[in-house]
Amino acid sequence: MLGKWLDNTVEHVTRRQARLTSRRSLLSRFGLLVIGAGFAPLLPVFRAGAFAEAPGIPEEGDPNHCSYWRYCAMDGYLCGCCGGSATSCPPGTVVSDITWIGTCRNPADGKHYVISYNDCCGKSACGNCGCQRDEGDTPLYRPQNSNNVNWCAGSQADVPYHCSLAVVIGVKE
Amino acid sequence: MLGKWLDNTVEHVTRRQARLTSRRSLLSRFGLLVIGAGFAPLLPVFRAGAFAEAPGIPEEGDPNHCSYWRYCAMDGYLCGCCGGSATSCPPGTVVSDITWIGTCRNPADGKHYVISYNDCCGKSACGNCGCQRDEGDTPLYRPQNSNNVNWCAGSQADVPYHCSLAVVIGVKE
Amino acid sequence: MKHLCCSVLVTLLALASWSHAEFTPEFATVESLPDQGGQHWFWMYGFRAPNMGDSRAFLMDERGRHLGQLNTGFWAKTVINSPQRGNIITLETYFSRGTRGERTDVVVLYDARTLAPVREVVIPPKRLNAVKTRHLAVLSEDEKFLLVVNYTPAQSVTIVDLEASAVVEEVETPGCSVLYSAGPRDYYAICANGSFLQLKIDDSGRVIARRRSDSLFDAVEDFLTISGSRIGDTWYFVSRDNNIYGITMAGDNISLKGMWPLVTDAEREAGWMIAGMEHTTAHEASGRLYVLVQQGERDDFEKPGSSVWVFDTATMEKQQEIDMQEMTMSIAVSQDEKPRLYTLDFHIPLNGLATLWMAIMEGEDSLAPLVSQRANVYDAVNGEHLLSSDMLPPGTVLGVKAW
Amino acid sequence: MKHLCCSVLVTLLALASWSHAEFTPEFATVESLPDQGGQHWFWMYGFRAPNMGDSRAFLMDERGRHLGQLNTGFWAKTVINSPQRGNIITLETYFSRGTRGERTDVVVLYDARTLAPVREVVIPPKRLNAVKTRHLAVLSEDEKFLLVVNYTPAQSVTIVDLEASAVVEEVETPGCSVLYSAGPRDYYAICANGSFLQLKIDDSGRVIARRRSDSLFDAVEDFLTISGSRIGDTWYFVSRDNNIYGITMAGDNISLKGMWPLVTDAEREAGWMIAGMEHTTAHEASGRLYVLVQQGERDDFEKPGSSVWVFDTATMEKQQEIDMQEMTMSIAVSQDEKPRLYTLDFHIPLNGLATLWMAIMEGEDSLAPLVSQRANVYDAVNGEHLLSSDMLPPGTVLGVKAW
Repeated sequence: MLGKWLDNTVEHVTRRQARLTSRRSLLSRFGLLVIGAGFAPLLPVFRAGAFAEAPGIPEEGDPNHCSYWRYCAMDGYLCGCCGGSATSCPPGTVVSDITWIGTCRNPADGKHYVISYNDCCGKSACGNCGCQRDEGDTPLYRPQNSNNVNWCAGSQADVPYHCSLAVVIGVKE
Repeated sequence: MLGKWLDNTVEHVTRRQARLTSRRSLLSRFGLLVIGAGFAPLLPVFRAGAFAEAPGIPEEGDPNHCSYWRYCAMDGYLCGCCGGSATSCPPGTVVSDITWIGTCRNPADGKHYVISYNDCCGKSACGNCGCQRDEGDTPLYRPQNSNNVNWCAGSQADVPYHCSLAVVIGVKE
Repeated sequence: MKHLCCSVLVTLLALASWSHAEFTPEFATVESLPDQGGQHWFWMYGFRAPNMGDSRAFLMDERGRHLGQLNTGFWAKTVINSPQRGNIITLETYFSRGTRGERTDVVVLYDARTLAPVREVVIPPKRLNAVKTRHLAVLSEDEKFLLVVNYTPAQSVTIVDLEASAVVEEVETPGCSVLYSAGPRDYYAICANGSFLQLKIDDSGRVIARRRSDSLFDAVEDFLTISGSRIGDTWYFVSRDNNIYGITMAGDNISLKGMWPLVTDAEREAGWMIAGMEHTTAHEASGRLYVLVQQGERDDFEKPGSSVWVFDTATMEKQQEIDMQEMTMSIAVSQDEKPRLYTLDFHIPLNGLATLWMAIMEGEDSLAPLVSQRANVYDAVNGEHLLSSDMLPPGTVLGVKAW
Repeated sequence: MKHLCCSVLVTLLALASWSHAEFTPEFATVESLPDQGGQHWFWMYGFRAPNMGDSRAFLMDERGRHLGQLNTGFWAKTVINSPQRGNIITLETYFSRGTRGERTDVVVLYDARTLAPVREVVIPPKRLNAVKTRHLAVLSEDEKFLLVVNYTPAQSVTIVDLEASAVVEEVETPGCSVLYSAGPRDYYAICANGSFLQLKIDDSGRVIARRRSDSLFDAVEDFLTISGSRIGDTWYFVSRDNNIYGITMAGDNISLKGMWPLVTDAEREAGWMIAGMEHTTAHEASGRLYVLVQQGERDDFEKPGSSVWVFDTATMEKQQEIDMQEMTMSIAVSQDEKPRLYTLDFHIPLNGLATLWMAIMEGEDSLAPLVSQRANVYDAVNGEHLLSSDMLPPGTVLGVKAW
């Protein structure tokens, strides 16, 4: 069943229930709006070379799409849509020194990897490819695993947040 | 005929020409986008008291809509949608001292009135009810009648532009 | 070189003198807010992602129309009404070059009638930049002190004396963050291990006691979210595992008043869970607690809510379910006798068939770039939907509160 | 109080050491731009209305994807490539409190490979804030001086020595504004009476001559728009009454080379007229002038264009009409041998039927809040549409230019 909000809208015109797509799927897609209603999604085109950083990690999926496996605890704009990649900051920004940590399952090998979600800092928020997923996210009083913190705090560039990376720093055997 | 841009879009789905609305009308509505794609239009509800300022001027139309007669040379956000009115700035802003001048015909009495488009300054751009109409607009090198200038320049608050008024300062007999 | 300026002024005067003898030229004026007089005004405010450098607070009137705005700098999250002072208080951050250069944090006091800034206090440039909007600063009950939560990433609290326009001191709060009031001079932060840290200040604003409580919740299996709401001396929280916690904070005393399930087993089975950002609010006089919920999956806890459930905190029984008209991120209730429930919502400015058509043909992702924001207002007693507000200019905000 | 910081770092190290022996952790890096090497990169830039305090310039690659961004402060309109310096030069304005407080105007030099600011020159806080984006500043051919157009509302020009990082002087230009280059040390402003004001500088940047020409166009009946494009020593303008003017500006000499109708009588009858904001661009080597046009009514001259007409400036004959894919506000052509035409467009992110349905059922006004912006790229020789770029984050910009 469509979400209540969509029902209400549709009802005004059709006065009937529509059964097209699951509410859960719909809401999960809207989660990414938290960090930017009206953000601009990019075409989901695979970027050659985007996986070059860690040849040991088998990869699948589009690193410029929120559904990519590394983004299971992502909350921000994907740097690959801002002039960088999943592991590199766009020109003119700096990498945040400390950040939040998540653990995501790689569908290509079934292993769980430890992901460091470093922010890129020093320019205003990119606004492209907003993505929010909250696996393992904790509240502000447990910041190490919280994606609600502006992790540019403490970086060389201070709090101006631009976009977020997903860097694999460990594997859980 | 719909504009070429709309044709192209529609063609992909329908492969036929649609004849619904005039291109001119469509483009004139899109003119207001210049000062804010994605701006938020308000409901066109008449504001009681909005006309109280000059009881001598017969009025008709909605002062919170771009089609209102006084806005014939408007380029900006209508202050009536920002906490002010067509002749009053929203709280916390200041009126620009000098500004551009237009001459608009009042449909209620057929007379032409001289309009001073004072800007309200000192807060960031309101973003509501963007409106661009260019009757009598001149280029930047003839600023007196140019709506392309940020008229907050020289105001007490300097260039931070918030919204624009349409104040009747004269009538042409 | 004033001659252009003067020539324009002369033109203005000339035009005015062309006028018909009986014509009276209008004059531009500046509004002040009308007497608030118990009207249901409310704020929508926040960082306006991705325009974080242009944070704003939008004041809306009883009919949901724009009354005015505050400009609150970079990644601003705090708007506090200070009725005794006649001020609105904000926390603002600026960089000398917008997004680079020297950082300055200020407490700004706005005149509550003119919405113009009247005074500011420069504070250490350390305030926490978070996605959430509440409990990042607390105004003392007498409106004399403002306590500001810092994160650099060292955790601390800055105490500001608003009368003296001066910083009193900065105290470390290692392992603890956000702040809740527990009386005139007592405040509690939540700590990572499930305990609370008390900060007690004296009448000069200095911290005279800093004590850590026992652990009051399971910080591993059932986190409290920070969106707490106060009724009397009890703060009500919800938890990640969908329980309601009542934690009494009264001066030096802090204790767990109780823990109740937010959802029944059947509701849990059906996927009912917490939702959104500021997902609790309370009406103190009636003792009613409002919680924003949704049907979702485990990690959806910050996704938009579809319903607000109302609990009587005397019995902890659910009294009411209010269906949301749109996708709700944050909720707030006014404290008067005919309270309003304000919801900060995502809104798709398409009609139903166009929405459906886009969702089917282009996929639901295609709707995301279309979404804007506005508030909806409900009768907080009977749940009736009263109105939808003006839309906001583009840029996501997450805060809503009553005047 | 660094212990949290350190504890996180320790955690990182601990996590890394959990790793499988053969696993190599990744490290976060920062991109530099690849060698430009003649690729068709382009900028979209401007004030991002209504987020004027968060002005930006977006650099796009050959495929229309984001390469990087500059943050350019309040109401920024100027982005200039300085290839000899290896810099991008912008004009930026800041207020000490975002939208209030002390104003500072700066010329900022960015490294053209890292897009990081490397140097700035503080200039008098007077630069013209206008809706248009071009001809508000000129870089001298040797890239030593930048001339900045001011408006306070007194009109003047500030001359900046980029090598010395210093302001040389400010000269009054009463009644005249915007600037066009006429050689290594000569510049012309347009004046309200249809004449031009020459500013001649010496090798230290000081103005050594300031002369006003005769009137070269009818400043009452047929204004030039300021969107001029240069081929050799001739600047081509279009006028409000839809004529093309060629004005030769070569050192001390300025003269009207010719005036030709932009539209035939039949085209005029059909409503063809100028459109958009930056509505001319030229490919110097081929002598082709591109003009953005639309079918509209008298006062529609800044409405979006639907076609670009290409004129051979040797014969002033129209060679080509390029239909626009979307609603175009500004155009720019690259100067290489296989030139691209970049168009800055409004884009409605709905499919055709949904657009149509909304237009019919809700009225065309209903589409306005949905509109976003992106570029389209055409082959500037044969007019073929090559690609649509990424969308921009919300906020209207009006400038487009080749790298």
